[in-house]
This record gives sequence, structure tokens and C-alpha cells, in this order.
Amino acid sequence: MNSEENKAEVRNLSFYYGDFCALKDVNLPVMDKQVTALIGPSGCGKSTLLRCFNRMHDLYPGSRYQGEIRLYPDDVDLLAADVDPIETRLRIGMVFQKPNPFPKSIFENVAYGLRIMGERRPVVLAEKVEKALRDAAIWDEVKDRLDNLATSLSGGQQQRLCIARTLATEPEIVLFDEPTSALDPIATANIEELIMELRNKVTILIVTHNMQQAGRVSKYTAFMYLGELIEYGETEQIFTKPKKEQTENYITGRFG
Amino acid sequence: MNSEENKAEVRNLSFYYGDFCALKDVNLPVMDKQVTALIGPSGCGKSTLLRCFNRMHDLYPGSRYQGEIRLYPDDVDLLAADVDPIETRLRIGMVFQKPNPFPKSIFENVAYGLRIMGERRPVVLAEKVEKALRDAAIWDEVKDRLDNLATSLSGGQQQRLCIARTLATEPEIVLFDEPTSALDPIATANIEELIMELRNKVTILIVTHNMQQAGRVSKYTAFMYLGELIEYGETEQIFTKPKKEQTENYITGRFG
Amino acid sequence: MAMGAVQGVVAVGASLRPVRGRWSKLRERMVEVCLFAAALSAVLITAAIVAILLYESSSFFAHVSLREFFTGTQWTPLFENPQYGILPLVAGTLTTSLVALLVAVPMGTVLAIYLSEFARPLVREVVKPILELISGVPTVVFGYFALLFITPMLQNVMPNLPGFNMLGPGIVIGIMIVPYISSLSEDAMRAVPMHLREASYAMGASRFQTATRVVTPAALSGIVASYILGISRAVGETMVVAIAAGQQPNFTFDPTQAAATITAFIVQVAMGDLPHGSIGYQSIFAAGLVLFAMTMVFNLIGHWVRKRYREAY
Amino acid sequence: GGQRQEQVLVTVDGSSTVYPVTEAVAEEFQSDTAGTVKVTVGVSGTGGGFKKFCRGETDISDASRPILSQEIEACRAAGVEFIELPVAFDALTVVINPANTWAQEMTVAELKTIWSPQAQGTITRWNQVNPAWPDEPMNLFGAGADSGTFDYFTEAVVGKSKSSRGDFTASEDDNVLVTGVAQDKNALGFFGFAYYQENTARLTAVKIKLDADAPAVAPSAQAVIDGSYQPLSRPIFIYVSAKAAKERPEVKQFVEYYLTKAVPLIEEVKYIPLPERAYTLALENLRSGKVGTVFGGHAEIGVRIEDLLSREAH
Amino acid sequence: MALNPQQIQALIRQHKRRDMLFDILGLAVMLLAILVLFALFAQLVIDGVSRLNLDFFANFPSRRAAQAGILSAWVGSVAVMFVTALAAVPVGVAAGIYLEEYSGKGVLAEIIEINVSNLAGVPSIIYGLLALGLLVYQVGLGESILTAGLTLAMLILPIVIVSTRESIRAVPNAIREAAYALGATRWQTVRDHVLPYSSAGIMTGVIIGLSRAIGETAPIITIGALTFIAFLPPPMVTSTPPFLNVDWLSSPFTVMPIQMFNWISRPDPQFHVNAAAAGVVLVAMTLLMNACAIWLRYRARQRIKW
Ligand SMILES: Nc1ncnc2c1ncn2[C@@H]1O[C@H](COP(=O)(O)OP(=O)(O)OP(=O)(O)O)[C@@H](O)[C@H]1O
Ligand SMILES: Nc1ncnc2c1ncn2[C@@H]1O[C@H](COP(=O)(O)OP(=O)(O)OP(=O)(O)O)[C@@H](O)[C@H]1O
Ligand SMILES: [Mg+2]
Ligand SMILES: [Mg+2]
Repeated sequence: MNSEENKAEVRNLSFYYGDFCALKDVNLPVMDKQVTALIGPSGCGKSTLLRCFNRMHDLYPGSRYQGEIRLYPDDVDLLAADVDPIETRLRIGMVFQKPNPFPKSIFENVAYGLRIMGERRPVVLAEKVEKALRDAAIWDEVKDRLDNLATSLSGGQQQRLCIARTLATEPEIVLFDEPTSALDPIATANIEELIMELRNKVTILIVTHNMQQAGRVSKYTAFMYLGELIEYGETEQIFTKPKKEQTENYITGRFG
Repeated sequence: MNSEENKAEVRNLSFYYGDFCALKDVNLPVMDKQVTALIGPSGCGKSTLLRCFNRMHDLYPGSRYQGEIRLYPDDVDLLAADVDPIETRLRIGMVFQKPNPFPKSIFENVAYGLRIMGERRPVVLAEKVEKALRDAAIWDEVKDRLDNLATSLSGGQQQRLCIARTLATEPEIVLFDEPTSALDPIATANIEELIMELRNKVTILIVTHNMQQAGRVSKYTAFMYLGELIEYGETEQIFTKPKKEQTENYITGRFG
Repeated sequence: MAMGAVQGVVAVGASLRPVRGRWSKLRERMVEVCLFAAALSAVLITAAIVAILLYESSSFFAHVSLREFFTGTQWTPLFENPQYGILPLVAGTLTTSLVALLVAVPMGTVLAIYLSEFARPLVREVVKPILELISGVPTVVFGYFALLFITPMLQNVMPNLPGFNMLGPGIVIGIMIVPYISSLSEDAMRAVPMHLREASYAMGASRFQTATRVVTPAALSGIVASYILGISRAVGETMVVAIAAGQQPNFTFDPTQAAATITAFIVQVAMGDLPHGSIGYQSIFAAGLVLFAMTMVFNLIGHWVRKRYREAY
Repeated sequence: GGQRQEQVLVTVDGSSTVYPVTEAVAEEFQSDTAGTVKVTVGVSGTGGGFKKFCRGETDISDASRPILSQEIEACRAAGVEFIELPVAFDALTVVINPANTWAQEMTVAELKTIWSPQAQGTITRWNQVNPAWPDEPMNLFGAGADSGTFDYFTEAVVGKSKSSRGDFTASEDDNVLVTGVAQDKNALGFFGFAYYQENTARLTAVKIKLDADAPAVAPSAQAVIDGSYQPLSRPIFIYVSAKAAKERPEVKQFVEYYLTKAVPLIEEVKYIPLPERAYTLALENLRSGKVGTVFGGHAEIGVRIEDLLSREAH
Repeated sequence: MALNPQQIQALIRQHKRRDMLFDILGLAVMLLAILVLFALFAQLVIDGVSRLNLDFFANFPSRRAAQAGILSAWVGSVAVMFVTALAAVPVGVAAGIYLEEYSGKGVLAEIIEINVSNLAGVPSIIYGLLALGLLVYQVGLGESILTAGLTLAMLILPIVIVSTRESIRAVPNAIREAAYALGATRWQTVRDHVLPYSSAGIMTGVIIGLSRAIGETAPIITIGALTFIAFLPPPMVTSTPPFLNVDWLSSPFTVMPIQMFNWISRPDPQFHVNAAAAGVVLVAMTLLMNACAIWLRYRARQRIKW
């Protein structure tokens, strides 16, 4: 579809919650070091698709994948039975809709992923935690209280902390599932700014309800409807001259 | 503001959840037998204001009113300490965001409000239940299974049932708090149609997130922002030539 | 849609408001008073317990100085030359409880983590009620289980273990309170919101890491509360120790020794030939008072800890 | 309780030692009277039984020892007169583990050395009692400190009721003691004869010598009846409210039944019946309404059947 | 700190090993606990099965082990449970309602709450002492069915209160708001909605409480229950007016655990068979009650969906 490098590619992916088919034969490229936005009305399967990338569905019994998500440059299929979901998750980070810091100290929250990976040296930990917090643009706000409980932060700060936690382990892709919908407008603006800084450094896939947001932060946009991927393209094109009628209806606010 | 009759009027209303001031000095007329819409970004206090009308906040400790809501023609202050909130609620009905039928039979759901008022005669009950179900445009769908559990209905049917339940006691004002946001587009259209039929019969105050909806159903619109009532006027005027910049920003989708 | 002639409601305009009967308000009031009285019963029962224990033991304490009671190391209130030092009973109670906790806490915690994080939901739904059946087995049966099964088994390992000791009954009490601890801890762990687990798994953590580093710490106060309630249970357990611990008021913390606990003493006297009103008889109320105070301390700590965790996350 | 009920109810309470006998009689009585008279048998101990009895709450009190002066006083104060009726003999049995080969005979003096309060914490090995015995720990088991059995044992052996060392394993449940002694080679215990009878395979009964020169006597029905098992055999009683016996036919009926039908039942529950003459005498005392005790209000040790009969006759 | 593939594989192997170890450990503990329970029950059944026939349920206790039955004991247990339920359920449910629906966050509510959670952990023998001191001697109820029922009612009161509160809390606020919005009063809301929708949960709690009470030995021993009862309490219902008879409340009684304890402490080992059989019956009763509770919960989940 364009000449940039592919970081991942969804191929003929269908997904079932028990008998309910939540994704129908989805195909989607994810460009390296770019922001790709997933939009669509509520219940269309955006979160479901996003959570396939780090095999979150494996936590719940009764879900079933069909198809592939290939990860480049190594060209493995994330969904293959012989790929351990832990491996996938070590490589792909995720930020959730509701900020979900652990009820631990701010430092421990960010260090968690590093410890999981076996890092024990305090100096290295401290260094990497600081870097991650700086990357998430929250270092100045928390540097004096790294030992405080993360849950004592405001919602927006918590969300940035969660981003820092995710960035700390240097994932290749970061998934965002409506990262700002639980936040006030100021916090939202902060997070958006942060995402814009992160592009070109890391591959980002973001689900959002807010079309303005998608327009602001993403380079590519995919529109989904009732489990199907209706249209994919550069954000500008999707927003200005959508090819499909359903996309146009959605963009112009005729439903949802 | 205009020559129609006032059914109610909010006067200098401030409202506090504990220390948090959720409504700041709000003034709002509610026209008799018209639909008034409340719009505004999430968290601006729409629901809070709506719930003041039937003193729903009284159920939770720690909330505090300041100001008046006058109800006409009797010209009483709904918020006065000597007004029994139960009397207020007998006169002002409410339909909630999520359909919340009682897990009883369909008939009992609608009859409940009548029973509360002391109606015991089976014939009268049956009559009024039928009328309410007809008014709520759900009679045909449920007339053969009035004994079924209301929870076995679909979401849209449940919401219409809740409307029937509210209409059964012939309230003077009906409050709707985002009555369609949990519903699919078809059910939404049904409910909207219903609301349009109800106007001119009963006074309606509706909170909605969906500006298109507000435009379709309401005659008057009030725009709220951060607990303040920014602008009130005829819906058409608000949507086409808002007087305040904030309103315009919101209408044109520049925030939220 | 004018107001209809619904009974009890006057049409709009006719009067200022719909009439709500005085009776309705009165009934509300009466109901509330009744409900309040019922809620107060909990306070009344506590008060009654304290009052009865104090009342019945008051003449005991007129006879026995508090000092002797709390510092004496011999408890022979029924003998010719009575000694009223509660310490041996307290020591026995604490030792059996400690043994019980050493069994129940690790087992209960492992089980809770297993059921909450590892086992399939079906296993959990089946196993939990089965384990809770343990509370339905009459404790007398457990007493004999300790005496006739656990103790001889222990004697195979420790040939010098006497037939009556605190170890056997302690272990059995431990087994008895395992379901209690595991069930409450599991509830606490399951109350940990799924999004915290998701956060951990999304970082690439394994099940074990998620369970031990995120779920357990997050549920810690609930888990601790279950331990504390477990202590209360262990301290209050009666029939097992009465049967298998030897009812020998030794002032020792050595679990291989025979000993008596407060509960065992009370039930021994209650089953025995002692007449109401004698000082020996009142001694059970004095002992009961100590027992009540001990468990109350644990219960209050447990309550406080649980309250805190309700407010967390 | 309703009036209707009291008229057909006979309430018995008291000693756990006497309980099996009374229970057996009550069972037979109720089946013979086809349930028209109900009998309850409680166990609140000899002392507890008298307490209720003297408050007039029960009709009959089971007692494993004669009534004491303060109890007589309590009864008198409440206006309760009683008829004292011995019903059987019990023999306390001192038992050891079958693997114990050294202590099959013991003198009362040796028992006293073992059980007196001074022994607590000092006499802990067998050879401390008798140098001929091995240097092994001695583990003691006995009836709970508030049972009639304990009272009688301490009275008979130590010389003073309730005077005992405290460091022994006590239980109200004699099976627990049986198990304890049966599991432990170095154990010594005591309890009622019936429990020994049921467990002869697991326990050895110690032969008791009244003093160093006296013959060693094993507990048995014969030895109790001929008076040679001393001092650990004792009579057990029921005390009947004179008023109830006079005014309430069902009480009288029950007691008469007790005295005439008890012998096989007593043997069945492994106690030792009195000679036939004793029951005739008791029956006469009941019918004539002879109130009071023949024991003078204090515990007595080593009452032989002959003594008992002669006292009852007067 | 992106790891290279080898490191990742090593990490994953380590994780898997630990996960598996814990899985095995947890399974072992679970099986151990179940095994103990099963062994206990199996032992009881093996010991007692020879007595488990109809006569055992229809006979009064007897000095002859083979003829002895549990008629008076199970009738006594049922009668006591009846009193217990009758006393604990209304008070417990009312208290639960008060604490959830009425009381605010005041000091008084806090005091009540602390008391409830304290009572839940008070050893059962303390309730026995309370009953002995208060009901038997001060109030003078004697060693009757009423005393025992009230004692056990106090014992399970906290269980009933807590389960009531939990079931009530499970009723969504939306339902309450719906009722209030129609003009229902607090009591109407509770009576018409909150209580009916939570009744299965409440019943479950009550049954679990009763199943605990039915096996309690210590408090009943403390009261001094009679042990030889070869008759039944007077019937609750009579054929002549006023049809209800309360004499049974003051009747002497025995209950299953006491009967069992009595038999266990007999010298004749034949009685130990009876004790085991009684144990089986007792455990089966508990089992049955728990099964009822589970079934109720299941049915409620089926019927009431929000
Ligand atoms: N755990 C589940 N089990 C069954 N169905 C589910 C589950 N989670 C989601 N669904 C269904 O799958 C569909 C897609 O859900 P998904 O959460 O992916 O939607 P979404 O696009 O993220 O919506 P939203 O914008 O509301 O978050 C919906 O119809 C939803 O009801
Ligand atoms: N129970 C409460 N306690 C404290 N603050 C509350 C409570 N309910 C709402 N608020 C706060 O009051 C403000 C107004 O809330 P309200 O629910 O009225 O907003 P809204 O306009 O209805 O938003 P939405 O469109 O999301 O429903 C918000 O900031 C909210 O966080
Ligand atoms: Mg989503
Ligand atoms: Mg709202």
C-alpha cells in the first residue's frame, strides 16, 4: 500500500469469543515507527483486534484465533501455537484504557517489567526507570517521590506512568487502547503530545473513539465496523475522502 | 426568554459532591410540554443537574444543594427541605442511561409505580399498564408475554419498557439521561421516535452526548461546561449561531 | 397527559402536591426503628458476653488476685490446693494455635493462589465448596483423627513423642482452618481487578510472577485478614485439643508436650461434675474472659486490616 | 414447662459414673411402660446433680459418692428431703500398658507416692517410686479433675479428695485415657472398671495391695463383692426426692422398677450389682420413706457391702 | 532492554519451569486437603455403615448399641435448628438491611460493624458460656430447646448479617434508583426489590450458618444438654385449638453432636460404630445443606440477571 517498512501485518485474522465472531477476516499492515489508529463505532472489535497483538485473549478461556499476525523483521507468526505468548508480550507493550498502575511504588511500577526480564542490578534499574519516566514526560513530576504509591497519582499522571512502565522494557510495538478516554482534556492533551513524540521511535497502534484525536496523532487509520476492517489508508485520506460509504457515514457522525 | 409556559425553573442552583462543586450557579427554564436537551462534554454536570430534579442525590450521603428548582403551576421549590423527595419523584419520572428493568415480569415492571401509588384494582392496573406500553410503542412486541421476565427483552425493548414504566404513573416531567447511549442504532431510532411522539404531551428534559440526537428531538438546548450553564436557547439557534465561543467549539467538535 | 385519578394522588393544579399519607411516613419510621434495633443486637450480644463473663468471674477475682491470675504458672483450680495461674492455658492455646498456623498459612495461601490464578474455573467452583465441607465435619471426629491417626504417624518420625501432645492437634486444627484461610484469601485475590493482572501479563510476566508479585501484594490485606481470622479460629477451637492434647496444664511452649488450652479447660469443666456457683466453676468464666479478650484483639486487627483493603486500588 | 408435661416426666441428673446404670434402667422402664412415663437422664456430675436436686429441679440424683454435709444443708434449706439408695458398686481400676512387666502389682503407698501433690515435677520416672523398677519416664493418665472418679481416687490413694499432682493427662472421656495408656509402654492410668472390662486386650489392670504384706488383688466383681478389692471399690447411689416419691406415682414406680429390675442391667453395663438383699432393703426404705443418709455427710473410703447393708438396715 | 531471542527463550523456559512447579505444588496441596476430608469421611462410613439403616433413624438411644438410634437426636437437632433459624434469620436479615440500606457512615454504624465482625470470630464456646450464664441461670430458660436454639442463633447471627449484606450489595444500584425514581420509599424499595432479588443469597448464607450450627458441640455441652432422651418433644402443632403448642420449646432435648459424643465416650466399642454412623448422618446433613445452598445460588444466577 505504500513504500515504508512493515513492522507487523495482520493476515486473514478472524477471532471468536466462544461462538461469537468478533473479528472477520481482518487484514491490516502496521508500519514501522508510525502511528496507526483504529477507529469505528463501539463494539466493532477495535479492542479485540488490538489485544490479539499481545495475545491478551489467551488469559480468558473460550477465545479462538484464526489467521496470522506476522511480526517483522524476523517474520514470525505471533499467533502460532509454538510461539509463547510471553515472548510476544515481552516484545509488544500495551497501555490500557483505564490507567492501571500496580499498587506499588512509582519506582517499582516502572521497574516491574525490567525485573520480569531478570534485571536485578539496582544501578541499571534506576537508570532505566529514569529514562522511561523521562520518555513518558512524567519524570519532573515524580522524581522526588519515586517511593510513593503509584495509585496516589492523578489519573493523567497514572496513565503516563503506565506508558513509562511499558516503555521501560523497550518494546518494539506499543498498543494503546483508548488511552485518554478516562482522562480530562488537559491530561488528554499531555498524552497526545507524548504519543506524537514517540512516533518515529517506536511503532504505535492506537484505538480511539475520538476522531479528532485519530486525526491529530496518527499517520495511518483503519476504520472497522461490525468486526470487519472496512477501510485502511493514510489518515488524511480516510478523513477527507473515504472510499467506502460506511466510513464516510461514520466520519460525518451519521451513526454511533 | 420566550412566551411559552414554564413548567419548571432552575434558579441559582449550585451542587456539591462533598467538597467538589459539580454545578455552579445554574439557571435554566424548562418549558411545558417541550423537549429540552442538555449537552456538554463528559463530566460537565449534565447528569448531576438532571438528577437534582427528582432529588436522586438524596440517596447518597454527602451531597448538598444550594438554590431552587421551582415547579409550576403550583410554584413550589422542589429542593426545599420541607418537600418530601418521594412526592417529587411521584411527579417527575426518570429514564436512565442503561435500561434498568426490575427482574420481574413485564407487567409487574409497569404496574410497579401504580402499586406504589396505592392502586390495587386489577382491572385498572391492566388498563393503565396497557396504555403505558402502548404509549411507549412496545405493546405489540410484548402483549403476548406480559408474564415473561423483563430482563429477557432486548436492550432497546428494555429501554422502552422503562419508559413505559415511567409513563404509567403519568408524571408531569420525564427526565432522560442519555437514554440511547447503551443501545444499537435501530433501538436508538425507535427511542428517538418515541420521544418525539411524547413531546407536546409531557415535559421532557433529556441529556445526550449525541449532538445529532439533540438536534433531532429537542426544541430547546442548554450547553454546559465544567459545571456551568454556558448557553441556553432554541436548539436551532444553539446549533447554527451559538453566542458563546465555548459552545461553538463544542458544536464543531473541537473538544470532548 | 393529565394526571389521572390514581388513588392517593391528586391531579395537578388541584393541590400543591400529591398526598403522601401520614401512615406511609410513620411506617417508614417504624421500619427503620425495627431494623436499627436488629442491628443493635450485635452490640447487645457483645455487651452481654462481656457482662456475663465479668459478672460470673467477679467473685472469682474477689478470690484470686489479678496478679496471681496473670503471672502464676500453675493452673490447678480444681485441686485441693488450687493454683490460679492462667499462663499454662494461655501457653497451650498459643502453642497449638501457632502449630495450626504453621500448617494452615502456607497451605491455605498456596491453595488460594492456586485456585485463584492457576486452576481452571471449573476446578475452583467444585473444589471450594468441597473444602468448605470440612467445617461440617463434627470437630469431635477431628479430635479422634488427631489422637488416633496423626499422633501415631508423628510417633513414627519422632519416637519420643508422647501420645498426647500439642503437635498432633495443632496440625489437625491447621488442616481444619486451611479451607477457611484459602477461601477468604481467594476471595481477596479474586477481588483484585482483572486490569492489574492484564497489566502484568502485558509486561510479559508469567503466571507465577503475576500471582506472587502483583495479585498477592494487592490482596495482601485481605490475605492477612484471613490469617488473623484463622488465628481466632485456632485459638477458639475446642474439641480437638480437649481430646488429643492431654488436658495437662503445663506451662510450656514445646509442642511435643501435652498441654491444656483455655477452651479445653472450659469444656472439661462444663462436662464435669462441678456445681454452679463454686469458685472452680467461676474459673471457667475467668478463663473465658481471657479467651474472649484474646480473640477480640485478633478480630479487631482483622477487621481493621480488611477495611483498609476494601479502600485500596 | 407446661403442667401436663411435668406430670409424666421423671427427671434424673447427676454423676456420669452412675449414668450408664440409670440410663439402662430408664430405657427399659420406658419401653415397659410403653412411653407413658418419660425419663430424662442428665450428666452434670454428682455435685452438679445435687445442686439441682436440692433446688427441687430434679426428682432423682445420681451420685458416685454419699451426699456431703453442705449439700445436705442446701437440701434442708430448700425443704428437700431425700431417700438414699445404693444401687451398685464400681471398682476404680489402675491400668498399665501390657508391655509393662514391672508394675503389675502396686501398693497403695506406691500409688500415693506417684499421685500426691508433692510428686508434681519430681516423681517422673518409675525407679523413683520403686528402685526395682526401670529408669524410664512415667506418663500418667487420669480422670478429669472435676469428676467423681477423680475425687474418689485421690481420697482413697492420697488421703484427701482433690489432692493430686497436676501434671497428668486428664480427660472426661475415658476412651481417650484408654487410648493413651494403650499407646504408651510407660503409662499408668486410672478409670472406671467398665472401661477396663471393654479393653482387657489392650490394657493390664494393676493388682492392688492395701499394704506391703497384704495380698495383691485384681479388680473383679468377685473381689468387690467379697470386699477384698480395697480401697478402690465404692458404692454408687441414687438419691430420690421423698416428696416426689410420695406424691408422684411415676417417680415411685420408676424407683421401684430400678430396685427390682436393675441387677441384669448393671451387669450388662459392666458394673457390679449389690447382693439381692441390698435391693430388698432399699425397697423397704423407699416404701417406708426413710429419709437421710447413713454416711454422716462425708466421703468414706473402702465401704464394704456388708458395712453398707448393716447400715442400711438400721 | 530489548532481549535477544536466546535470552528470551531462556527466560521463558525459566518461567515455564516455575509455573509448572507451582502448579504441581498447588495441586498437591489441594489434593492433600481433599484427601484428608475424603479419608475422614470414608473412615466414618466404613466404621458406621453397618448401623445405617432405617431403625437407626427410628430408634431412641439405648444401652444396647445395636438397638440404639438417633431418633431423639435428629429430632432434637431439627427442632433446635428451627428455633435457631427462626431467631437468627429475621434479626440477621434486618440488621443486614439496616447496615446496607439505612445506616450512613456514622460512628454508630461503625460500632455495629465492628461488633458484627468481632462476633464472627468469637469462639463458639464463649457463646456457650454466654448462654450458660445468661439464658440458663439469669433468664432461667434451663437446658431447653429454646436455650440451645437461641445460643446457636447468636452464633450464626454474624454469618447471616454478613451474607445478607453481601447479597444486598450485589443488587445493582440501578435497580434501587429505578424504584426510587418511581417514587418508592426506602422501605418499599427494600421490600419490593432489594430483598426479593437478594433472597437466594441470603438463604445461602442462612443455610451455611445452619450447617455450621448443626455440628457445634462445645456450646451445647457448655449449656449442659441432657444426654439420655428416649422421647420426642411435644408436637409443635396440635389438633385442638389454638393448634400451636409451645411446650416443645422448654422440652429437654439432645442433638446429634451430643449423641455422637456420648457414644464415643462409651467403653463398649460397639457404640463407637454408632458414633461413626451418627457422624456420617451429621456430615450428610451438612452436605445436603451445602448442596441446597449451591443449588439456590445457581438457580438465582439463572433467574435473576440484571
Ligand atoms: N469477553 C467477551 N466475550 C464475548 N464477547 C465479547 C467479549 N469482549 C467483547 N465482546 C464482544 O465483541 C465485540 C467487539 O468488542 P470490542 O471490545 O473489541 O469492541 P470495541 O470496538 O473495542 O468497542 P468499544 O469502543 O466500546 O471499546 C462486541 O460485540 C463485544 O460485545
Ligand atoms: N458521586 C459523585 N461523587 C463525586 N463526584 C462526582 C460524583 N458523580 C459525579 N461526580 C463528578 O461530578 C462531575 C459531573 O458529573 P456528571 O456525571 O454530572 O457529568 P456528566 O455531564 O453527566 O458526564 P457524562 O457525559 O460522562 O455522563 C464530574 O466531574 C464527576 O467526576
Ligand atoms: Mg474497546
Ligand atoms: Mg452523565
